[in-house]
Order: sequence, then C-alpha cells, then structure tokens
Amino acid sequence: MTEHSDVLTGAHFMNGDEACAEGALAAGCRFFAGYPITPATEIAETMADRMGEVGGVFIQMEDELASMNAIIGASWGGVKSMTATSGPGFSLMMENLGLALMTETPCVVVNVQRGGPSTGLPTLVGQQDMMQARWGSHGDYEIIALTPNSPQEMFDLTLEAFNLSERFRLPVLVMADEVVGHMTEKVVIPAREELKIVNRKKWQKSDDKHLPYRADEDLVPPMAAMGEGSFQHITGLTHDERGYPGANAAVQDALVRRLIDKVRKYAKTELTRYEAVEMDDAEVVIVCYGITSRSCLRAVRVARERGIKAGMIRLQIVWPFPDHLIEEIAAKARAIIVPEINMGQIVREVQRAAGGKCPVHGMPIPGGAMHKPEQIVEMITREMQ
Amino acid sequence: MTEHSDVLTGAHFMNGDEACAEGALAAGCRFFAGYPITPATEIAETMADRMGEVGGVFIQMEDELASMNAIIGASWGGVKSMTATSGPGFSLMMENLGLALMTETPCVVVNVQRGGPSTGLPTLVGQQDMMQARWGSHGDYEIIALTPNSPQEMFDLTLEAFNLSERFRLPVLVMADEVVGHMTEKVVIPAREELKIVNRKKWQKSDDKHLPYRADEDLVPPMAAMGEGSFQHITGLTHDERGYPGANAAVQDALVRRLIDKVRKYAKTELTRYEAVEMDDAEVVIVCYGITSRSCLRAVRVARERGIKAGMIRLQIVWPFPDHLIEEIAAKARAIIVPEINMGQIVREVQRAAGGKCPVHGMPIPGGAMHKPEQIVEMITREMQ
Amino acid sequence: MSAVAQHTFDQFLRADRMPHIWCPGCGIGTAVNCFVHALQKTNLPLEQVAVVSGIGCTARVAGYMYLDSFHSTHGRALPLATGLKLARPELKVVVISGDGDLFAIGGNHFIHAARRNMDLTVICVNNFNYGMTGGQLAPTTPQGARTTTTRQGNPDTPFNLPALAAACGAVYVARWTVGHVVQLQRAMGEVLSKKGFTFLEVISPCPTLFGRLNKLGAGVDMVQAAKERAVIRNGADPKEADITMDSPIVCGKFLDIEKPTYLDRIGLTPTAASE
Amino acid sequence: MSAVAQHTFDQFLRADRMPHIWCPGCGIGTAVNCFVHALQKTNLPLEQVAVVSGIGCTARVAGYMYLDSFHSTHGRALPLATGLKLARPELKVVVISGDGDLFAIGGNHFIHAARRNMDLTVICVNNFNYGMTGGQLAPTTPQGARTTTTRQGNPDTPFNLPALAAACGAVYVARWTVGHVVQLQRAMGEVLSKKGFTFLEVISPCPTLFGRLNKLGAGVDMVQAAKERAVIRNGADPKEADITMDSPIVCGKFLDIEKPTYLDRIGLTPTAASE
Amino acid sequence: MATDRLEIRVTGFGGQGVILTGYILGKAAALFRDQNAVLAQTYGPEARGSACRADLIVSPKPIDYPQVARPNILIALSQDGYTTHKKFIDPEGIIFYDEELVHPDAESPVFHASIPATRFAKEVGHKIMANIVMLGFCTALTDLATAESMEKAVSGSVPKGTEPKNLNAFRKGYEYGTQWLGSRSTGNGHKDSPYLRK
Amino acid sequence: MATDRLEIRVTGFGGQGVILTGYILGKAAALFRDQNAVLAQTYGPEARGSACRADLIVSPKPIDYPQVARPNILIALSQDGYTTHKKFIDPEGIIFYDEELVHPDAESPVFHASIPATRFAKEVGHKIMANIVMLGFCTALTDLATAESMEKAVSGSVPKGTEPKNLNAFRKGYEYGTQWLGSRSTGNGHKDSPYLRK
Amino acid sequence: MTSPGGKPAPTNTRSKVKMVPNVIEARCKGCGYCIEFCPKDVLAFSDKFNAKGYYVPVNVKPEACTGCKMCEMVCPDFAIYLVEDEKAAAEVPVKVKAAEESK
Amino acid sequence: MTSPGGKPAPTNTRSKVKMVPNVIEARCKGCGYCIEFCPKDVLAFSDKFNAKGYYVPVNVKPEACTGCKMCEMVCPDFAIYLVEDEKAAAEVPVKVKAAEESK
Ligand SMILES: Cc1ncc(C[n+]2csc(CCOP(=O)(O)OP(=O)(O)O)c2C)c(N)n1
Ligand SMILES: Cc1ncc(C[n+]2csc(CCOP(=O)(O)OP(=O)(O)O)c2C)c(N)n1
Ligand code: SF4
Ligand code: SF4
Ligand code: SF4
Ligand code: SF4
Repeated sequence: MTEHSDVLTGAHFMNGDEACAEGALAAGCRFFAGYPITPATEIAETMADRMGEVGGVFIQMEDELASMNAIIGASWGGVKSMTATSGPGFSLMMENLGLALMTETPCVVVNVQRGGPSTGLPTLVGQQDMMQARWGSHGDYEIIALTPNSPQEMFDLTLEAFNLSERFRLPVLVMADEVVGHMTEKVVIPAREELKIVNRKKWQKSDDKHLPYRADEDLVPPMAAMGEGSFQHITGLTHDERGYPGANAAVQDALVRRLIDKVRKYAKTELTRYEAVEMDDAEVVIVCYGITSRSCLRAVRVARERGIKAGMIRLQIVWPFPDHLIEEIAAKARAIIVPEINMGQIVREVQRAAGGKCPVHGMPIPGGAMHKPEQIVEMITREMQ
Repeated sequence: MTEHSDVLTGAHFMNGDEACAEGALAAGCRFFAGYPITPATEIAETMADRMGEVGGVFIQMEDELASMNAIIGASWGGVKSMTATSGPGFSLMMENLGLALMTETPCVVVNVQRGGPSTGLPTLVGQQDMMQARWGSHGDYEIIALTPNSPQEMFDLTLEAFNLSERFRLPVLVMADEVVGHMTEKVVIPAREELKIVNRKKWQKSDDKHLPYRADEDLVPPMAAMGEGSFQHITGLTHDERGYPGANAAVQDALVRRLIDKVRKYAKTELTRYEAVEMDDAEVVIVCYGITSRSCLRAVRVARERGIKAGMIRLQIVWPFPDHLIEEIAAKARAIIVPEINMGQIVREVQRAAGGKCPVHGMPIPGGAMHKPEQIVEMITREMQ
Repeated sequence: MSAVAQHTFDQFLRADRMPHIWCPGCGIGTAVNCFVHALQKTNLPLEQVAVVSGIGCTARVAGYMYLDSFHSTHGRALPLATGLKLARPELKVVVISGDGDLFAIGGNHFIHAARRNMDLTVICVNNFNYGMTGGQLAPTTPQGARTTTTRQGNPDTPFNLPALAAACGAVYVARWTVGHVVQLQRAMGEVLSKKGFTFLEVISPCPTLFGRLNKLGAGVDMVQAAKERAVIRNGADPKEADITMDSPIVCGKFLDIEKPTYLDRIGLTPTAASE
Repeated sequence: MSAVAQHTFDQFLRADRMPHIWCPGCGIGTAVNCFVHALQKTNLPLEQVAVVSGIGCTARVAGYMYLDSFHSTHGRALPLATGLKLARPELKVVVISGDGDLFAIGGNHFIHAARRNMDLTVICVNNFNYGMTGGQLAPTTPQGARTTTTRQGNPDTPFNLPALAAACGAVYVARWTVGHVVQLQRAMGEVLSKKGFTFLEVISPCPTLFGRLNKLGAGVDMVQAAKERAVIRNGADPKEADITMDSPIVCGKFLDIEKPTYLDRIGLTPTAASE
Repeated sequence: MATDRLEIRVTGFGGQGVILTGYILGKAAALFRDQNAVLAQTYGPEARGSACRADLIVSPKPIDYPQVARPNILIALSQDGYTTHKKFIDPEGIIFYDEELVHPDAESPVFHASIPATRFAKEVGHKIMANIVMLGFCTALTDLATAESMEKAVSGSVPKGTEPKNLNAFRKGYEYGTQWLGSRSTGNGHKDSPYLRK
Repeated sequence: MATDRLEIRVTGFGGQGVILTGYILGKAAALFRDQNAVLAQTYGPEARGSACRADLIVSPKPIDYPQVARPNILIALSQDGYTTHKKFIDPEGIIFYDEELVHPDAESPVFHASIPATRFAKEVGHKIMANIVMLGFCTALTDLATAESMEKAVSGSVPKGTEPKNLNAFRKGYEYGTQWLGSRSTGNGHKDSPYLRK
Repeated sequence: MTSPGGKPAPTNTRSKVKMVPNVIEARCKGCGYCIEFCPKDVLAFSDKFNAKGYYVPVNVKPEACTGCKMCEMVCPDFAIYLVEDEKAAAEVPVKVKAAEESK
Repeated sequence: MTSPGGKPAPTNTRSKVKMVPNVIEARCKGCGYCIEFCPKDVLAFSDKFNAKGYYVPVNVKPEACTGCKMCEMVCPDFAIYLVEDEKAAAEVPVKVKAAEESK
C-alpha cells in the first residue's frame, strides 16, 4: 500500500497519534523534539521510527520546556518542526509558546488532551485545555487551534496546522484528545501531488539590511533562516521592525497589535472552518468540537429520527473563535447546546458571541468519559418543549 | 514607628512589592520560595531580609517550577507559604499551580504583571495575564484572583489572599502589576490584634483513618500537616476521599465538581469584592481593576465635573468573575466601558455576563503604559452622545 | 476491596491497595520491600517519615506506603520535598522516584538540591527507561539499547548517576541492584539515618518494556543478570561506574562524608519553622 | 540613532546599537570584545556562525553582534540552540549567557546537552550574581557573599562550573577572567573551532551589584583583583577549581579531549536536515 | 445475525497481543472488507500488572459514537480479563477463551467456545502467537470476517519475517474451528448464539 | 505658587541615590506633612549604564492617576539625565543641578539653580551623599517640604549608622541654599519661578 | 492485627523457631523471584494459577527452609513471608477491613 | 566602510607602522580598563566628561604605545582602538547610517 518509502500514501488502519505523525511528515515536518507523555507518546514514537526514513531529525529532549525551545530553534534553522504532548507538558510549554508567538516562529504543537487538572487521569479523555490553548501563556496574543475528531482528521488537520503556521508565522495548536489519539480507524492519505502544502514566505537576499519584522500587507513578514546570511537578531523582548528591543509603549503597541491583527484579520475567512450537519432547518443547535462531536452526531441522528429539528455545528478551528458564525446561528436558533468534556469552557465563548440572542446551555462533564448520546438527546428534547 | 520587631505596624512610605511582602508576613506567611524577576523581585528581596526576623524561612530556588513546588511542600508542612513572580515565571508555574489546586493546597502566588508576550517589556506595566490567571493550567478548575491598585492594597489584598487560601484551601492569586509593585505610597498597617487572620481548618486526630479529601458541608476538607500522624497520601492524580488514585470518570466527577463548586458556591457572596464609585445614577459605567482604575477614577471625576453621569466599578476580586454584578449593571446602564492594559481580556467576561443587555466596549492597549485619563473621558463622552 | 491476607509488613503498607500496579517481575516492589525492612530496623517514629515522589512507575511507591506521602508531578519531587523539609525540619523526608523523573525532567532540581546539601534522602530506582509511559529513552539508557523512541539503538550517552550526585555535592552515594537485598536494606538504613543530601541508586528490571525490547528475558532473569554483572567496589570513584549494555555494574557505597548541610548552614533547628 | 564613530571591529557589531546597556566597568563587554577578536582570527564565514543566548545582562550579547542571533528566554538558550544545530548542522552555534541563566533556571539543559556531547559551544560569563534583576543570589555566588537576597551572607554552596561541565561530558573545559584577554581570546578561538560540547567560563566583574554589595570597588579594581587571585593551572582537575570569596581562582584549560559528538553518533552530516 | 454494529472486546495480559488481536480484526474489516471499524484500546497504569483490553466496533455504516457499550463478542486470553468482562457481554453473544488459561463460569448465560490456543501456538512455534490461533478459531466460528481478509490482515500486521509462522497459527485455529463447528452438536451445554456461523 | 499637584523628577546615574532622593522627598510629604505622595521609579536594563529616574507627585488631595505628565521640578544629578529630561519640564518650574556634573543649556526657558553638591558631599564625608546635599538645597529654595520633615525623612531612610553624616550633608546643602536665596538677585539670567520660596 | 497462616516471624531478631514461607496467593504475580533467590530451593511453581491467572509458588521442600527471609525480602509484591511451621502449608486469607469500609 | 580618526590598524597581522589608541568618546563609559591594562601607561583620564557625563581617557604618552592592542581588546565598550599615528590625537566621528535610516 505504501508507494514511497518516505511519506505514506493510500489507506491505512492506524490510530490518531500515528495519523498525526504521518500528517506532519506529509506536511514536510522534518524535525520533532518531544518528551513522552500519555496519551501523546505514540506521536513521538512514530516520529522516532519514521524521521530517519524521511531524512529528518527526531530528538527526545530532557523535558517539555526543552522540546518547545528545540522546535523553535529548528524552525529558525529553516526546518518545519513539531512537538506533541498532553496537559502537564502543555502547561510547561506555555512560557515558550509565548516566545514562538513573539518571534513569529512557525511550528506545530499537538496536545492530546487527557483529564485534569494536574496529573489527573493520564489515560482518559478530556477537553479541558481548550481555554488554556487560548490564554495559557502570559501576555497578549491570538493563536490558531484545530480540533480533529478522528484519526483521519488527525492526519488532515495536522497537515493543515503546518500550512497555517507557515502561512501566518505562528505556532499552531492541534487540540486532540485521548480518544481520538488512541482510536484506530481507516486513514486515507492522498498522493503527494494531491496534498496542498504551504511554505513560509522566504526572505530574499538583497543589498538592504534585513528587517526581520517588516511585515507585508498581509501582516506577515517574510522569514530568513539562520545561516542564510541575513544577519538577523531575534528576541522575545518587545522589538521593532529591525528586531531590536524597544522598551516602550509605542514599539509594544505596533508589535502586539500586528501579532494579534494578523490572526483576527482572517478570523472570518481563512480561519473559519467547521462542519454543519442538518443545519438548514435546525431549531436546536449543538455546537461542539473534537471527539464530543461523535456523541453529538449520534444524538442529532436519533433526534431527527424522532422528528426533532436538531442540527450541529462542529468547529474544526476553535481559535480564533468564530464569533460571526455563532451570532448568525443565535439569531435563528431556539437554543444552542454546547456539550464539552470540561466544566464549561467554549460554552462561554458561545454565550459571549450569542450576545443574549438565544439561550446557550453548556453540558459540562469533567473528563474521564465521553458524553453518552442519550444524554444529549434528552437535553435536545428538553429544549424543544 | 515599628512596634514589633517582627511584623510591622503603623504608617510607612513603601512600595507595592514591599507592602505585598509585609501583608504576607502579617497574614502569618512564614515560608517564601522564589526566583527573581522584574518587577516582582523586591517582594523576594523583602522576604529575604524579613523572614529571618520573624522566624520564617526564605529560599531562593533554582527556578519558578521549583519555587511553586517548594511552597506546596511547605504548606503541607503546616506553614503558610507564598511565591511571587511576573509573566514568564507565572507561565512556568502553571503546571504546578494545577497541582496545588488538585491537592487543595493553601498558598499564595503573586504575579506583578509586566508587558508581554514572552520577555516583552520587563520593566513596564501590563495587565495581560488576567485570563491566564483563570485558564493557564491544564484541566478544569476555579481559582481566586485579587487585583490591588495601590501599595496599601498590596498589603491588604495579600493578607486577604492568605485568608481566602486558608479558608478555601486553594492557591490564591494576587494579580498586581508593575506600576502598583514599583510605586511608593503611604501604607498603614493596623495593629496585630486588629487584623483578621484566617487559618485552615485542621484535621483532628482520632481513631478513624484520616480521609484527607472528605469535605465538610462547606465543601472544604480539614487539613492535616505532614508529620502530624495522619498518614495521609496526597496525589495530583484524580483521587477519592481517601486520597487514593481512582482512574475513572466517577471519581473525577466527584472530585472536580467539588473543587469547582467550593469556589462557585461563594462567588456571589464572600468572593464578590469591589468598589463602586458614583454608581447611584451612573449611565456610563466603567468596569476596571488594578492600576487601570486610577486612570479611570480620574476620568470619572473629570466626566462628572463636566456633568456627565459616569460611574465606576472597580473589581478587587476578578476571579471568580462576578457575573451577577455585571448583569445587574448592564440592565441599568447605557453602556459599559472596560479599559484594560491588554488587548481585551476581562471585557470578554463583561460581555458574556452582560448578555446583550447593554453595549460593552473594551479599551485595549497592549502594555507599556497606563491609559491616559483623557482618552477614557473621551470614550465616556462618546457613549453619552 | 478484595480480601487480602495479612503480611508481616502490612503495617507499613496501604494493604487495602494491594496488589499494586507493578508488572509481574518488576523490581520496584523489591526496592520498596527492602525500604520497609530498613525502615523497621531504624526505629524512626513512622509519623516523622514522609515520602515524596514524582511521576512514573516508581513514583507510585508513595501511594503504597503507610506514611505521610506526596505523589507530586513529574520531576518535581525534590523542590516539593525541599519546601516540606524547610517547613518541618523534624521530618525525615525521603524522595523515591524513577531515573527519568529525577534526572530527565527533574535533573535541575537534583543538581541544585545536591549542591545545597539539602537534608533529603533520594532513592532512585533506575530501570534504564521510562516505565510508566511505555519504554522510552531515559537519560540512563545505555548507549545502543533499544527503547520505543530509539528502536535502532540509543545514540545518546547516559548519565552515570552516582558520579553526577557526587560531583554536585551529595554526602552519601551508593548503588545496588534489587538482587542485593541485604546490601540494599543496609544502605537504605544508612541513608535513613544520615543527614544532608544522600543518594542511593537501585538498579531494577523493567521486564515489560526494557526487558522485552532488548530481549533480556523475564524480570527474574534480568535481576540475576544484573547481579552477575555486579562488581562490588566500596569506596570506588563513582566516575568508574558507567553502565553500558554489557559492562560490569559497579556497585557499592562510593561516598559517605560529613559536611555542613543546608539546615546547618541556615541555622534551622527542627521545629523552628513549624508552629 | 546618534552619531557613532567607526571602530575597527564594528563590522562584527551592531554599531547602531552602541553604546550598549552594560554598566561602566562591567566585564561583559570585554568578553564580547575578545570573542570578536577570536572570531576574526578563525576566519569562519560569518553567516555560518549563530549566537544564542538566554536572558540576563550577558544574554544581551546576542543583540550586539552582527551575526544571526537569538535572544531566547531565561534558561532556554541551550535547547533552542540544540534545535537550531540539528536543523542546520553546518552552522557553528555558540551559546553566550550568564551563570544564572545557564546554571540556575537552565541547569537541566546544560547537563543534558553536555551529556549528549551536543555540538554546541557554551561561553558563560560568571559574575557571581544576577546582574539583570539587580544583584540576587546566583548558583555561583561564593558562600558568605552578600547579594540582595542574602544580605547576611550566602549560606549556599555554589557550583564549580568547570567541574560540573567536565562531570557531565563536555570535551573542552576552560576558565579565564576578563583580565586575561590574551588567553581568553585564544580559548575562544579554540572553542570556535572544536566540535562537540565545549565550555568556557569567563569570570567577570559586576561592579554595580556584586561589587557594590561586597565592597569590591570599581569594575577595574575587581578585574585586577581577580587577575591577581588567578592561578593558571592548565590540565588541572577542575574539581580543584572551587571559588570562594578569597580563594585563588584556578584558571586554565582543564580539559580538551576527543569523543564522538551527538552529530557523529546520529550520523548527521551538515546539510542533511536543512533543505 | 446481521447487525448494523458489532462490538467485540479482547482481553488478556499485557504482552499477549491483545491490542494486535483487535487491530487485525479491525484492519480486515476496514481495509479488506469495505466495512467501517473503530478500535479503542484501554491504556493505563492500572493495567500494568493485570488486564489489558481492546474494543472493536465493526459496521457497514460510518461509525459515529466510537465507544463499546455492550460487546457482542468477548475474546478472553486471561482469567482476569474473563472474570472482569464476562458480565458485560450481550447474552446473545459469544465468549471465546483459551481453555488452558481460563476457568469458565458455568453460570454464565452467554454462549462459550474454547480452544487450547496457547498449546497450539507452542506447537506451531511460540506461545506468543496464541492470539493468532484464537483469531483463526473466531474466524471459523463466526461471520466476523472472511478467512481471506483475515489472512491479509495478519500478514500486514505482524512483524516482518514472522508472516509464515503467524499464518500457520491462524490456519491452525481456523481448522480447529471448522472441526469444532462440525462437531458442535456435542455442544458445551450453553445455549446457541446468533453470531455463530450457520 | 500653591498647586494641587506638584510633580518632581530626579535623574542621574544608577548608584547616585536617585531613587532615595525621591523617596526622602515623598516620605517627608506622606508621613510627616499629611500630604499624599506617589513615587514612581523607572527601572530598566536600558538604564543600566545610563540614566535612572524617580518621579514624585505630591498633593494635599488623594492622588488618583499616579503618573507624572509635566514635572514642575527637575533635580539633575548627571549630564545625561539633564539632557534627556530638561525638555519635559514645566517652563514655570525649576531645574536643580550639580554644577560639577552638568553643563546647563543656556537656551532653556526654565529657571535653573545649581550647587556643587558632589564637592560638598566629599567635604562632609563621601560623594555618595551628593543627593542629600542637593535635597538640603532644594528644601531651602522651595516650599517643597519643611526642613524639619526632611530631616526626619533623611534619618529614617538612610542606612543605620550613617544618619549624622547625612544630616550634615543635608544641612550643608540647606545652608548653601539659604545663602543662595539671599544673594539670588545676582541671578543666573533665567527668569523667576513661582516655585521659588518667597 | 490478626495473623493468618501461622504466627508471623518476629521481624527484628532471627527466629529460633522453625519457619517456612507462606504465599498470599491473591497478591502473587508469579514472578519467580522467591524461587530463584531461595538458597535452599524450598519453593517451586505450582501448576495452578490464581484468580488473576498467575502461577504461584508452593513450598516443595519446607523442611529445608533456614528462615533466612530471602524470599520475603525479595518478593516485589509483598506476597510471601515467613510463618511458624505448624500450619505452614495452608494459607488462610483473612479479610482485612479496607479503608473505605472502616471510615 | 569609512575609517575615521586615521586608518585602523590592519587587524590580522601585527602592524609595522606606529600606532596609537583612539577613543570614541560617545561610547566610552570611563571605566578605566584601558588605562589600567596599558603596559606602557599611554593613557590617563582627562578632566572632561562626555555627553553622558563620563570622564574619558586621553593619550598622555602616545610615543610610548607599542601597538600591543591591550586597550583595544580590554575595552568593554568598543570605545578604543588603534589607529596609525598621523592624526592620532583627533577623533573625527563619522555618522554611520543607522539601520533604520538605511532601510
Ligand atoms: C510534565 C510531564 N511530562 C511527562 C509526563 C509523562 N510521564 C509520566 S512518568 C514518565 C517517565 C517515567 O520514567 P521514570 O521516572 O524513569 O520512572 P519509571 O516509570 O521507569 O519507574 C513520563 C515521561 C508527565 N506525567 N508529566
Ligand atoms: C522565567 C524567568 N524568570 C526570571 C526572569 C528574570 N531574570 C532575567 S535575567 C535573570 C538572571 C540573570 O542572571 P545571569 O544569568 O547570571 O546573567 P547576568 O545578568 O548576571 O549577566 C533573571 C532571574 C526571567 N526573565 N524569566
Ligand atoms: S512498566 Fe516496567 S517499571 Fe513499570 S511496573 Fe512494569 S516492569 Fe515495572
Ligand atoms: S548590572 Fe552588573 S552584569 Fe549587568 S551590566 Fe551592570 S555591571 Fe554588568
Ligand atoms: S516473589 Fe512474590 S510475586 Fe514473585 S512468585 Fe514469589 S510470591 Fe509470587
Ligand atoms: S576601556 Fe573603553 S570604556 Fe573604559 S575608559 Fe577606556 S575607552 Fe572608556
């Protein structure tokens, strides 16, 4: 079934973690630094096995702090890079996720979520790091986070994460979960030439001094790798277009606003990505993401069988949050239900975006299990009364 | 002016960081572990000087990860403990802040906020870690965060933070900022007997085996120190009342819901704390916290001088967020304005809580400076037109 | 809870949690068994002994001992133990954890606690890989060994733990294998009654992972092999105690010296900080 | 930008950022100066040299050199440099940072990079305290010394950096003071042209903080004092190079050996990973 | 009985190839029989010294909710796995077990079928292949999968070089199963199962 | 001129006691004169080798907005501090400077007053006390604070044991200021300032 | 505390009475450590597995036991310990109140 | 690159021409390293301070300079370097285009 010895193609029966690794390789990832942690370990293990075959480098670092920094370094070496972890390691990466954001370093961080807080439930599912994905590092920023709901999407969205990270020059998060990571399903990998691969805008050598943070109109600056002769200085301090530290409010304003705007500007277009199910005439709408969508899908089917006009929006990109989409739905729906494997995170965003236009109810469970479809059906039914 | 050689009393001209340290000592803090970082370093330095005088222990650890864990260990040794840091260090503490939450460890973490993301503006002001305070660690939890706006409040609210942490058995955050930390003002410290000091409920030795996580009706379990003969096992894994790991959804549900409920239950009562200025007839309401309130206060005064009915709510406890308070205000106000030294954080909470009842506008600036009062006056004036 | 019979040492254990989670043939249990035997002999009052661990198979020890115990986060046992010790100096604080926990993610805390000669006892169960997460590379994995993240053989060079501990300032450094139950028990007794930063490495089989990946047989085979490879050299320079896949395993007490400890230097007498 | 005159070595510097932020009499600039002189002599193509630093006064070096440079976060220069080196093996990656950065918060990365014999050059400017944050205790502060977090004198025992580097696996280990400009320059030339994990400690005055707190006079006095206390012992066992407030400061090249490096062991030839 | 959604659980010790067993069944369905299949594996430190489990769902339709509620089939490779999971099995279903490793519960209402899988595995090479023998047996007794798709899946899933031995093991189990089917009127006292091949 | 809100900026090198200067002024106001005072200090690596600054606001009313917009008084202890900040000073205000460390700008519209503070400081003990000499001078020349409150504030703020020396330094400056005031008709060519003591 | 399967050996002094190993079958994982480490070959695997499915050891040469406690110390599962000889052969498991039952 | 204040010393070979130190006053912080490290006492502090307020060194014995470059290497501020003797005394600062002006 394998056509190239390097990047896989064709149909495979593989688990989500493996599919994630293959998606990264297909996207051109050639550097992986990581530290084992359940339930993300299989991503590292697959990378360890496969990197040699594709001519890349795998390294197991001493911890997650090191892993995050190593992928930043590799990215500045001109190589697409990734790390993968779960809650505790994700928390440890927060400081240097900020460094990647501040220095506009393309890279991908996968969080295969398990139950928390703390060590919590290492082997069981959670979706409790969704707000952390947005707010976990100090300082202001916007970030992009994708939420796969199957091994196939672990492949697709990891590849997409690389494309977005290269496009927008920032770390992109794949917010998976234990069930998706550990479940095995058919994964179809298209031929190489059918894959859309995005690469960062490269700096073009010229006589002018390189201004590493002079952005183009799309708000994204071209990027030089270290070693290419651009003699650039990169810092996590607030910096100007030259990359030089500038310790004042004006430099901060220009920089931070651009970092934020380069995401917000595309929030309604390129960065809105979702699946709509039975939405044409839906009266009760379920908004969900990730593995929970598979309980919800069943619930919507059962509800429809019972003649209830239920619909579902499954977000594939949760951050930036699609305010406009929710606003639109809230204006039409009788109620919105947001089941999550957490005590109410994204539901707050939905509430905010709905702005009181329709009731928005959470269905919180704190991890360790998925929602039973029947519970959701019951909730839908209640809302229709 | 000093009456005791140990805990200070009387009037002092001191900066916010020093006042914070004195507040902690007055609250009974006798263990400080920290790592220097601008603009929180003076807290550590003051503690280093003062701990010896009050018979406590100061230790400078190798990093913030270590500092956070050391204060957890000390708290389980029966000693009130604290650490202080700023953005980068706060990010590094996130994993083990979760451990403190999960193990219900009373302790206080101070974040003297500076401009971010990343190293950002080490010496300049920011309020950009407000959402991180709530969501920065993986997994679900509720937390308590206080926001002082003067050296006096650095004293008062740090003391209060200890009281709340002992009362509810969780880490409590003091979310200060560079201006408050570095500004020097008069601080009046009441006599010892006038201070309200709360101590954790202690475990009472009995013949029964100690159940370290059997909560009382207030949802808070009594606490035994290590070395007192309770033979307790404490873990960051999901655990039952015995403190034993229980890797299933039922144990998770019972534990995490209680951890969350023990804060939510008091959100509208003990944990709502704010100052209202000119609110009786206010049409435009400013909602603010921390140092920004001092720009806002001036703005409200100027607006009133100009005959504009402006009012101000200054939150002293930002987390748990006082939904009920905002709801009430939104029902009456013409508009709410939320100036923050960040790109829009708490304004999202205000928007959510306002539920569309009145327009809610942010006034974001990304750090490095405070809002100029005139800008706020302008915004108020615009809303009145 | 299932019916359990009463073992002579059940008073030191949380018998209601037995059987424990460790695999058949895992050596961690033997290390605990020796610890418990040693503890009994020291006559330390049990409420004055606390165990702190990080995360890993070994770190689960904390949850099986009927002592005050704290199962902290991955790598953080030492700073947590430091806080506990400084707050309650009268406690004997023992850190028991795995090699990954103490030397990969936790390496910084180790070198600093050793440098300070912090009054802690550290017992590291070294099984040459990460057990809990399924057999990945550890900073102790011998060069060339197979793990699930180095299936072609480990290119890395491992730490020599006794040498590192000695270089950083530990006052007691020893290594034994779980096959040396008598010596192990004695060494555990010694670290329990010595002040300052004491370090004991326990070489232990992980048959399920390291054993299977490197075709080393069952746990019992691995224990026997390690014991056969062991060369006892008390007082040896720990630098000479590197471990490869087939080298001798130098065991013994390498260091046992007196030096002011952290508590000595800050003048903290037991009961100073705790009220 | 203000008018600046042209210095012979301005081509290696970001002259538009001069004067730099370092205090009058701070030795960091001298270390940089020696580095630049050494760099010029090696004839390495400048676009093939990258500097990575952490955070601190010393770490600001990255921003003053006209080289590809990365001023990362506190303590993380080494892992970032590791990623960069593995992605672009043809680069000479030099980490220049302070003792606090490399050995307090960054200690774990140091011991692991050394253990792996990762192909990185590390130059640590040791000024015995944290300069950037205002003179706090560092893991190199001599026992008894005053810092802003140990005003009564440091109770802690410091690391001996060359000994730690050697114990962990570095292939080149040396120490000089900024008073030894000739030797320092030579040593910098050596680390620049050697592969594997090389380590150079540069003893440097921080007159503003450590000097003031310990009444050591101006920067120039401190440099002279250090030079006077220096005892050059090439080839000495670095274990004997402990530093106290008044001990001799043992300087010299302690170690210079050959050993397969990380790149050797993973078979990474320059240009393999970078496209 | 043709059902929309077939749920299969495999249990045993770590190291017995429990996950691989589920994986091969799933692969056969997903890649060689145009079915949908979801395999979930239960990880966990709690499983270190004891039971380990794989849950498989096979369906002609896309599978939304991926968790097993009531397995129709249990394949028990250890006593502990058997004891823990027998009570969750669909009373109409089948329990397969290794007769040298499991003492069956005479009270169980579920149809049981056993094979000396470990012994057979030793005969064809190594006891590690007991799970493959078991798969042959299950394939023969039910409509879970065709022998052909299973052989493909076995070959594609076992370590390189071990394919022939594993195929032998599979066939050994399959043959035994065929005989068993032929002689099953001699039955084991349990009532019949609709999942048994007719 | 009595104003609601007086803004004072002190600048110099690190190590000259810039912050302490502001602190003493603030303390005198806040603790000994029933005023409100806010002292803000500018930190920063950028200040390492060069300017360092303290901003003080004193007011009889509670101070809401704590930042200095246009200082009424500048105390310049170094050339760099002088050069950087002179342009921000209220034209009605006063610039105090150490005449041995600062070359004043003849073009500046602001009233200037100078003292050889470092020299005097050396005379009374150590140049480190130049800032205290300067404080005495400022106290004499303006209504910023009373000499009494300042002496209390000096004693309460300097390192234990150095109080007498510092009080000497303060008085030295104060005396020089009193003389200066007496002879000021000999002026320095700048126009008058309403902040000057009448 | 009740003592099942015979009086436990006094643990601090080397016992004078004749001792033999006693296996807590429910805890045993059949690792064979005790068998391998017994210097007198007192123990061997039985041919029956316990409730978990592990083959447990039995005393095959109880008379040879010197009471050295090797098996007791080496057992990773706290599943074997020495008892006085009298009832050595039979393990009489006693229900110990689990913590959650006794709260 | 323009060379101010005299031709910079060829840096790779020991120069044959007579060299003297040249101070870039704007960069100097008056630390005295160059003065202290000069083996020939060529330099001494002047009595004037620069724009920042630092006292800068001057050549007091230019004839004694051996061109050893001690001052150049030891200066932490890149404020002193050797030039050919001719115009040694006068520093002629040249505006170097700052990066942001040249973009
Ligand atoms: C921050 C964080 N990263 C990773 C993990 C996952 N993890 C748990 S234990 C472990 C390693 C265990 O190895 P070791 O310490 O050698 O102990 P063993 O299991 O071998 O006894 C890892 C990586 C974690 N729990 N937390
Ligand atoms: C995570 C984090 N913690 C703390 C700091 C604050 N900080 C900046 S530099 C520094 C120490 C600098 O000391 P050293 O590395 O010795 O360098 P020096 O300034 O002495 O050259 C500290 C603690 C930070 N920037 N980030
Ligand atoms: S995985 Fe290895 S270390 Fe962990 S319990 Fe099993 S044998 Fe022991
Ligand atoms: S503070 Fe110390 S280390 Fe930093 S620049 Fe000044 S003298 Fe140098
Ligand atoms: S050592 Fe313990 S677990 Fe192992 S076989 Fe013997 S009794 Fe059973
Ligand atoms: S060494 Fe440099 S900075 Fe120091 S006095 Fe000489 S020229 Fe000036």
